[in-house]
Amino acid sequence: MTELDSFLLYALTAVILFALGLSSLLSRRHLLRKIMGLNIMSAGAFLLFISVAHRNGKVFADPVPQAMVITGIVVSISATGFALALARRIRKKTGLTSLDYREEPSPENHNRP
Amino acid sequence: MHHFYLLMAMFLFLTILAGLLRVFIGPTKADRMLAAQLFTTTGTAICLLLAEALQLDGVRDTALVFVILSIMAVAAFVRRLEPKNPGGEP
Amino acid sequence: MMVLIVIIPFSGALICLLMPKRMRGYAGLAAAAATCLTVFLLAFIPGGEDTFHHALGGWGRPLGIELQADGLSIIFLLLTSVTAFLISIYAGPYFDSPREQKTADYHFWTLWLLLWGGLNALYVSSDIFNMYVLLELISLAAVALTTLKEEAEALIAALRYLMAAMLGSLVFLLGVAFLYAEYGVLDLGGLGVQVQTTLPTITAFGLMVFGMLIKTALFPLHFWLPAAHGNAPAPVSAILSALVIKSSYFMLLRIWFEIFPSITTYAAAQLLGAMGAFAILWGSFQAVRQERLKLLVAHSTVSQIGYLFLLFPLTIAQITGEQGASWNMQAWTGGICQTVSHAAAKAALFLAVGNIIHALGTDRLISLRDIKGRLPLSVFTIGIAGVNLMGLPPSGGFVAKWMLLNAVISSGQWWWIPIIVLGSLLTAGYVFLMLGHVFAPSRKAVVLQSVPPALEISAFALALCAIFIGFTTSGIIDLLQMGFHTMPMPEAITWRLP
Amino acid sequence: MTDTLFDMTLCAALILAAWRVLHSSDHFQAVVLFITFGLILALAWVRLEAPDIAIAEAAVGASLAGVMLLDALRVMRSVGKEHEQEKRWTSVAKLPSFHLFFSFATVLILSVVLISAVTELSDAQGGLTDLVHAELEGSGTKHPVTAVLLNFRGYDTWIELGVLLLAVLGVLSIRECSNLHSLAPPVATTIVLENLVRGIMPLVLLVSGYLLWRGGFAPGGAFQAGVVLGAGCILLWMAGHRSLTMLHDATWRILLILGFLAFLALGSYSLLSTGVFLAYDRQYASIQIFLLESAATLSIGTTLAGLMLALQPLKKDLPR
Amino acid sequence: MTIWNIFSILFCLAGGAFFLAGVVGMLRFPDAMSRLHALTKADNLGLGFIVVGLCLRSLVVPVIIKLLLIWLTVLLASSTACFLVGNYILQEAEEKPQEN
Repeated sequence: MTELDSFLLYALTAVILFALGLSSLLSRRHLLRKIMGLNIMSAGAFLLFISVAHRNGKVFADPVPQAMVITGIVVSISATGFALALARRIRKKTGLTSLDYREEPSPENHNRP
Repeated sequence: MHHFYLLMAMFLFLTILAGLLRVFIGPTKADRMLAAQLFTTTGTAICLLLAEALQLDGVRDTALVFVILSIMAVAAFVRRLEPKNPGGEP
Repeated sequence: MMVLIVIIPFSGALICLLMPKRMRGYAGLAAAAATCLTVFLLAFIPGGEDTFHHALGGWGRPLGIELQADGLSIIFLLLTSVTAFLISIYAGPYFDSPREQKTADYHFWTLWLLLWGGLNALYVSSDIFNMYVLLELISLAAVALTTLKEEAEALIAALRYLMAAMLGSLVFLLGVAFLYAEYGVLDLGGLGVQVQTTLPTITAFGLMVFGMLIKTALFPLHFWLPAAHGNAPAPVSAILSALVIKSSYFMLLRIWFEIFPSITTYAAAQLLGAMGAFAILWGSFQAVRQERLKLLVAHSTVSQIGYLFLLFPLTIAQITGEQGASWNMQAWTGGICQTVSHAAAKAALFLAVGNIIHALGTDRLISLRDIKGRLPLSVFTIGIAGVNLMGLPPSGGFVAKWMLLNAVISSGQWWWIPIIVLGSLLTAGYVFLMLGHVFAPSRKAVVLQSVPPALEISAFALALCAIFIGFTTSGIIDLLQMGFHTMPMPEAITWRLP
Repeated sequence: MTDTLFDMTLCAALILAAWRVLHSSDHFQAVVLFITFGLILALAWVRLEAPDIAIAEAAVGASLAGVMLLDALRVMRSVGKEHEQEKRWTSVAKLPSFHLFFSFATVLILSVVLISAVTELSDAQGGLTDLVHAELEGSGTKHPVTAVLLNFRGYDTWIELGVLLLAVLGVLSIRECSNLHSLAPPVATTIVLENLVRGIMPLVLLVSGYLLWRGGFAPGGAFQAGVVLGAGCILLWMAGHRSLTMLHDATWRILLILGFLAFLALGSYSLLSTGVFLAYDRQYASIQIFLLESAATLSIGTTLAGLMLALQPLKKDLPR
Repeated sequence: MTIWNIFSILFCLAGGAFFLAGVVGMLRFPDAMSRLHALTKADNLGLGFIVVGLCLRSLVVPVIIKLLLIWLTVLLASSTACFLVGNYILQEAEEKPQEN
């Protein structure tokens, strides 16, 4: 087996991970599962970058995608942290763990700005 | 020698795959957490073997980071049992 | 010079973070004024060769990142700075008022200046990964601003917004990965020259466009927008609707006309146009049915975004021989005028609605009658902004729709005509719905809270700007003729004035 | 042959873990699998010869994200807690089936397109590798990834530190208190964990410094060091150590912005002296990069710790 | 192939055997407490043998120091983790005896 095949293998895995994450984001209701889905999507995108880096590299994998992925990991963890904080706050305020909800009409609700 | 260490790493990796079964079937949370703890150690060993097989020194640092932070997940896990915080969620 | 438009707002953000609470407003306003001034200096003071080009760190592309500004960047920079400055003037007294005292404590100014810096940086960026990071910056700042309102509705809307924005960025990032895999460069110029019609390239194109469509909230991907824009504090709604949406639209223009001009097709452009058409109708239809003023305005955004997408079909002719036709310029002018005038008008509308909420304590349409002829300036602002959205002369909205109609007629794509006309009629419907409630006889005596004059004046100034844009069309055309920066102009967008 | 076999096992494991993360019925199981997924991903980075990313992933994917998720799950699962408002929100029991059908179809089409696009990717060795290596000499660092992160694309790194700052400000703006000063002291835990952390904390700091120093010539650098530092801070807090809650508000703020500010200051300095933003003096490049990296490390560490700590109870919530 | 290499291979194989034992125990033992026991074997001995094997292979002082440091940390961290989980299991059993 050649080097190309390992590139193809990882690149295929990458897009499959991306699709799996997307399916979870779209079809799971619980917020934590959605956030995990987003994380797996980003893992897929990063894996595609690094498989390309590995393909491009001779002695050492291409540093530019590596730098981009490191940037991406940090961006992704900060967005995850923020999303989790929002989810927890929503849980605390409304008792909801998903964004699919019905709002019961209440008299107080009519005067809400 | 390259192949021996790689095969060894792969063998350990297969033990992780087998261990995943424990995570799937549980039944208790503690079981699942224990399996994850075992994976961390196995992952460390794989990193060390791969560092040797691929001749990448930086990978040993990965193993080092794995082990010093391995306690975190467990520590977060057992926090569940503590007396409830008086204020609860902020 | 060019880096300053990024450095100044970012420095202002840090200063605001370190300041004691009561000083933050002044510091933020000063930073806003400085940013606005810098953008004007950049745009109007003639400079040397390097005015509109800056290789960061001294490394040129493809290794480093370059900042470059073209006519399109200048338009978006000016639009952002004028709107943003007026919103900043509004935000100061708004967050000082007792009703919003709690939120004033939070980091509005830091978040806002970081967002503004991110917008400026995006408009001069010429590197697709840099654009990804900036988009994340903009999204996170926008979501954080939405959460300044502590109500559950706002939080839920913010989380939905965050997820949609992250999804958009990730899809965009995957497109970047495909492009790097295929061509090994990240700068717009290098990509534009190299791009060929291969499956991975087309996939990258689709992914990047789709990601930006989610962020621009084009129908049917607008699911997150009305709640987010409708539940944020007034200045934040204005920022989101007027500016943040435009940034991803700007990205679409960049992607469409600079990276992939060789693989955009008639069919793809028609598809975008059709989505725009549905957005126009669906958004205005929903707006007419709303009971809350802010939600009405938010749905109006969904609909007005639709007009922006008519630009895409109108710049690509069915027969390839006709490319570079004369209506291109009209379509461009129309699209850009729509962007600019919508930004000003929508910001004015959200701010005026903010004034009404401030006075009344509610934004239910039915309660509007209780303002009883007070707040004349705010009501007048709503009227002017409404004129703009409907596209009545004399206003930027009129020029935009007129130009689009012209382009539609001369390109022979007649099927857009009923959409534009019907959209304008529906817009008239919801504008008169608002105004009708204002002038209806009041039900009861309500004690109105007094509205600081700065709030009313800044909203009114924005509405005047929207009118004024109608008279600056020639300036916009001049700027557009500077063309795109990174490459010789492709066939599809070489235009001449008729 | 061995390599390919290893690759295939790794890829299969990644997909299996991801699939189970997303489609298992039990949330706790999903979180544990997510941690495992992070671990396998780190091994994949090792295999793809990207140790820099492996280090970051080991700290982020396998530890930090796991801790955040476990903590969130603990809060979001607990039933019977009082809500702040009256209960007027009800979760819908099930998603409408057309929604499921629609998402299934979307994912299916997308996968087909992506898979066929990937198989069409050329195997040509392109990319910017050669260019990076050609310019490495004058970049002030010997490690290509650090050179890209801090020098060639330092602008991205600057913006990205801004994203981190924004995330923590965002978290602060949704709680009841806009600074990190007013945290309640952590709950005491067992003496065993305390002792372990007492022993391991110096090691964490050592490793963080070591990674920062290594970044100049080998895998490592500000990000890895910062992430390890942040994880260490969280560990310290989880073990019931009070030091973090006693930091002064101003200290928190300065630590949070330090990295972003350092880039800004250096960039402005070079803008004034040479007219180019974020350009390094040739002879001092390595020391300038090291200073930037140190500041970034502190900021990243504080931010990640802050993202977690900001979610914890406030001082004023405690009974007097 | 030197004598060091042969020893290295032997030690690594021994380590692998312990990991195998650990995972078999993890799968076959009846309850969480006994699985805990299996885990400690793999952690301490399995990794220990592999570390020794790799030390014999590399014979470079900094690498050996790093490897030993890793092993020592694992010893500490893993025993603490097991204590915490064991404690958790006991408390859980006290609180809800009916739950498995």
